[in-house]
Amino acid sequence: MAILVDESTRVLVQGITGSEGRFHTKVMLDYGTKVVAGVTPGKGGEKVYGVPVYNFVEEAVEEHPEINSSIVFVPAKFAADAVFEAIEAKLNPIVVITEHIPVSDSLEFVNYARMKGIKIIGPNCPGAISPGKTKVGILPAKLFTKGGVGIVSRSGTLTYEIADAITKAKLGQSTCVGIGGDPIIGLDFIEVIKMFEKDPETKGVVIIGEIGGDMEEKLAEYITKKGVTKPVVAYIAGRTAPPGKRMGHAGAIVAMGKGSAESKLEALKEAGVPVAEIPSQIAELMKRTLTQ
Amino acid sequence: MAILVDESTRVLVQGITGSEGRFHTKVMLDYGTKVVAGVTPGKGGEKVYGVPVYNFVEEAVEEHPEINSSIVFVPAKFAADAVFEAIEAKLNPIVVITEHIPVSDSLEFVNYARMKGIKIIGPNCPGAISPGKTKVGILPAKLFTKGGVGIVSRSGTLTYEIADAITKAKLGQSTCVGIGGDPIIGLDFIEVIKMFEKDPETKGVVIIGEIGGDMEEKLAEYITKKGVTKPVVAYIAGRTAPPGKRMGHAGAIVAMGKGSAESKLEALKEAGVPVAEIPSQIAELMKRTLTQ
Amino acid sequence: MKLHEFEAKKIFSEHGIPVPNGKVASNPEETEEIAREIGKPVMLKSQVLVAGRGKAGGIIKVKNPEGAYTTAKKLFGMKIKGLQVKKLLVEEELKITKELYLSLTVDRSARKYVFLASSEGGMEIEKLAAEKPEKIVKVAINPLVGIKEFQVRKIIQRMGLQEYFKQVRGIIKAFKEIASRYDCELVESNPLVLTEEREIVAADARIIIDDNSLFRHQQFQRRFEEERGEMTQLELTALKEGFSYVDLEGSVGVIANGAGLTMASMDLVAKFGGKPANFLDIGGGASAERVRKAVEIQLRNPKVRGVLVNILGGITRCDEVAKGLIEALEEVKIQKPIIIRMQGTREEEGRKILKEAGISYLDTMEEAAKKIVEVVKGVSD
Amino acid sequence: MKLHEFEAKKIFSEHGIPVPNGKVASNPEETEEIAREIGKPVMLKSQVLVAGRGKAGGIIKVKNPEGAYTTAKKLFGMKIKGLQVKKLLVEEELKITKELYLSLTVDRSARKYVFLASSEGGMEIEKLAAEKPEKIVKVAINPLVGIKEFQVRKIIQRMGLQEYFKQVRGIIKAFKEIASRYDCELVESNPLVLTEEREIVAADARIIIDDNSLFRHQQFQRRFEEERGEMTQLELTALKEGFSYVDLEGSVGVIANGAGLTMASMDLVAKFGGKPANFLDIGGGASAERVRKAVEIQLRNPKVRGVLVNILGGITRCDEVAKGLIEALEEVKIQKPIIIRMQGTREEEGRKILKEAGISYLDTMEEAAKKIVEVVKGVSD
Repeated sequence: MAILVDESTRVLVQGITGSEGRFHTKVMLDYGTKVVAGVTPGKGGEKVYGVPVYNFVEEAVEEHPEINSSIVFVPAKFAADAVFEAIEAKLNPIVVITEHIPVSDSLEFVNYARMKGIKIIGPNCPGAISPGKTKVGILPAKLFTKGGVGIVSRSGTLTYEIADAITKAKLGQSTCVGIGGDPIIGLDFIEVIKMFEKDPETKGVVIIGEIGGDMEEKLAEYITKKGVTKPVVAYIAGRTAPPGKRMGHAGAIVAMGKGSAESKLEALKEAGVPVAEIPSQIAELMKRTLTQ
Repeated sequence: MAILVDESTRVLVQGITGSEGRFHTKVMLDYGTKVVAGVTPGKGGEKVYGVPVYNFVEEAVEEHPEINSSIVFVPAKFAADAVFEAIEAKLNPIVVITEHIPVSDSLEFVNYARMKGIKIIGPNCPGAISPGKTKVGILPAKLFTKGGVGIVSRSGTLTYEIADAITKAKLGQSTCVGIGGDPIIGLDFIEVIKMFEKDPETKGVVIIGEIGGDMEEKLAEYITKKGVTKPVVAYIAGRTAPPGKRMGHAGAIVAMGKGSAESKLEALKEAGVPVAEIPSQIAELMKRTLTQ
Repeated sequence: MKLHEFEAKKIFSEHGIPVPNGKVASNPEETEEIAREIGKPVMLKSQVLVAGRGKAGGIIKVKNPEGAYTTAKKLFGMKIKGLQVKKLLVEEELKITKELYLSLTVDRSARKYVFLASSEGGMEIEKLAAEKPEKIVKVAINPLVGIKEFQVRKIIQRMGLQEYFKQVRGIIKAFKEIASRYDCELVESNPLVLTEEREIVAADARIIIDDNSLFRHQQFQRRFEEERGEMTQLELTALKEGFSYVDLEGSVGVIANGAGLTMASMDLVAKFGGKPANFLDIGGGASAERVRKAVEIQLRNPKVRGVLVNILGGITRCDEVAKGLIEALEEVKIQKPIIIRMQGTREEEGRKILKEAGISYLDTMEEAAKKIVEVVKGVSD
Repeated sequence: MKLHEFEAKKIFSEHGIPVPNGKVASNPEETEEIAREIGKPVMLKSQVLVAGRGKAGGIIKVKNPEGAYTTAKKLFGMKIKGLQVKKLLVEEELKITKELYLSLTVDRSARKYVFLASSEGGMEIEKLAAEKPEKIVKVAINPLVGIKEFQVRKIIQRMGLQEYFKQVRGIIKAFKEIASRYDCELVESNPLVLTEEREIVAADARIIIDDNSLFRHQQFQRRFEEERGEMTQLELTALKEGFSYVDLEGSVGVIANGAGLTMASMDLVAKFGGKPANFLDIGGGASAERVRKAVEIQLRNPKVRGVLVNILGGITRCDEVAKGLIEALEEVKIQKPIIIRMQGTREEEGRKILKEAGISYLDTMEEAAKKIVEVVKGVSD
């Protein structure tokens, strides 16, 4: 099992001939990810580490009908178009690594994909890994091991930090999803936690939130109202961030009185979710909950 | 059972204070349809045959949460907006009686509704009736009786003609759906026939097609490829229509070499669907097929 | 509503699509003058809203202004498929390297806009689709998201115009903008051409506006009401009364309520060996007054030798229909056989009215259609 | 990117939204002249990109041109929240009957645009939302379908402006158009006012453009790079190097890779009793050169008494980080304590480099944060 990506995932790399696309194609192949084809307009016919490159997603999918998901490294200016192309080809999920995509673009393709039942991971995200199965993303695989903890996070490196601790605590991960640091992203905490609930491999879930928006508050509300059977622990970054400033991520901003760390901490605590004070506590908290 | 509309249907009438809306509200109420509320902007607070009128769909649905479907009599200029309002309120199905809606408007709301999983019947249609249960439309109820024949049609009066014959043949109808005479409509033959396939009350299906478009050809292809377990008989109007002319319905036109009656007749016959030469044969054909 | 070529080209030009240098002339003198202005061989293109005007001799190339005058004189005297030539589009002759095809229309079953494009243009798209379907690329455009860059790329690649990417991209985008702005059923250039000067030019231009959207396009609505392209005088009269009406070749006038029922009535007439003279749909809930007008239109039509009236009353009331019928017969005083089938709402009342007036009626549409064919045959034999 | 009020009002006006009669002045003389032109009492509004400029004394009403001169002289000498007043917007004083609120922004969790409107304006929307949430109407707009008429009606009804339907409808539509055209995160008028002359006027105007969309808005992109509103000099320098950087109040410089990790490092410093001086995210895959620059920025900042470097190498390589660190220390020659935590890709190589240079490092971010707080406390005590 695992969620979103697993051994059945066959990947198309959009923007495969760019430096990031090329580099991570290699890294994903090395990990064992089934990277089947790539797309860069005008570069059709080339190969990247043996992976054939096409001009159009449609062409790639015609040649390789087994392709069922995409990872997008296309520069921000052209990324939305690439995502639409993947949506039209019904690839699912579509992992959008690209940072700095205009919000108006994301609003369009995220709404379109959601109405069509296609899952977008990102934009501005590290992707997803199901250790031992596949990786569709840029997460450093060696920090992850197969196990029972599902991680869903708005952050990149902080996720690796916590995943590493979970690996060291010998819990391992079922799937780790970076949902992205932008204000408008395809998947939210509630949707991912619902998937983890249904996944038999996942025994507990780690939420890594940060300031900005109200996704953590919405999750807390969901947990209170609908309940979650698996243990959930959380960490929220940005307690000391001043209002009105973007903290690295476009989405990490306390604006118009919304999105402060306190609000999120309070909401999660009220929903009965243990919140770690420091990142290293997460692994310990999870271990304790799982062995109770 | 029945399809699309049945005893659980609770209807909102949009454009209830117009002459058509008012008249058919009365006729539907007389038939036993559960018309719960109506909407006309600026007429909130009035009543039409005892049915309360609201300014907004949202208001009506807040006051009467049991409302689950809508019928739209709003004039063409404003009809698209009314349909969007019904879609946002998640009413399903939405029956659009209005004729002369611009195609560009229909394209928008039909695509939006379809992506949201909401069924639009019409535009430019007589609606649907499940005899003995409910009627959400303008079909003359006395020609219909409860029975086993499902009818799906692009026409209005021609449908009544055939339904009447089926009634007189003591077969009766499970549900009769007029899907509309416009080039762009919400539901097509294939979608409706799939519903009839699943409906235990429906024993056989009558298709009433006409010139224009390729919905009949698509249905024939579907029947050939996927098969249909229940007997299907068809009638196609417009064999003598000249190309390039609209025959009453905006959608009844042979254009750019497409949509002729011959093409449809041939396709249906190849798919093994008996096609009546004259409307009165339909009832007979159906009776024969059902008693075989 | 079909626009004239010169109107479509004006819109094309306003949206940045290159069109041939040219002007519209209303008489031979103007034609000569424009040809002189252009100063090279020109094409004279009759502005009539029918297909195949080229084959019908409506498009002629002339070498000089004098030739333009003489040829224009002939063209202005011509009728093409029954329509008088009132305007000529006088255009420079293009030096064409390649003819291509590009259109934007509505795909009914996909419920999307669709671009059709081909590296081969000039012939009818229906013919091309039948003979070389592999030469046509079809790109569906979701009306909620518009055209995307990858779709533009695909169209251009399949037209073989990568070398002219920017120009063709501009034209594709302009097509979409024109379609949105004017609620078009069709925006087409056939052929779109590549010239020796390596320019992409819309040698022909067609635009069809959705009639139902004309309330948003007042400039065309007025024109639409004045001049309705291919319509005959009878069609115009019927339309003014608000009927759906189409002229046909035969001798049996057909009146019914509802498009499907009217078509079926027409088909039945043919089935029993007759020929429908027209299609007249009185719509739902017609009053006696409207029925009277419909019957009058039929009776006054010299081609009509007999009338079939087929009413299935739902919203339409049979008594109103009967009243209208009798009024029409009294008023027009033209004796032609009328066969009536009437059923449904207020059937009894309607039949009573007819009976009192000594008019007979039948129960089914099949009987009625058979009967009118017999009667009309009797009349003509 | 925040636009100045006068820029936002120009855009409002270009989209048909009524704004007060007024002009921008760059000095007291111009201010006086504009006040004379307007010929009645005017408002002098300091054009600085900070919230609360009214309360800070940046908006003053004056009765006549002479008063305008004197007051402008004071205002041009002022700093509001650290920002010099360089421009004044001189506007006619409106006779206000009612203050209202209208904005269009992005609803993150709904993933839609959202109109917020209220029949009560003038106060901060956050405050209104907290105190009288029932007074605010929220209408979500799907980006694929745009705003629909029923939504316009709802907003107007809830603002209590049915009497002014056409005007307000125009303003609502214009907000949507502005947002689409300029990729806005916020289009706001607070207050939007009803005047004694029964006109609806945008007394204030705010526009925030999405920074990531600036490549489509060259006229603002240039401005954005020149003048960054509320940013401090250090923030500007760091941004020029392409770092995510935010100035804070404390004394511990924080460098990490990745926004989440940097925030967590900052939070840990606070958790152990220290105060972060800033947030500096070097991003993924930083080269030695970039690390050097990041460390330099920290060392040259007089507020910084010690630096925490927290690297978890994924794409980022620890050896590059180590090299950059050493280069910076050699170059800057400012002695400040630096505590390093480094783990991940090429960890061994990186640690070796540090060891050879005699620089110590720790294994976990918690240890490192604790240590830097202790060290900085030692320095200051």
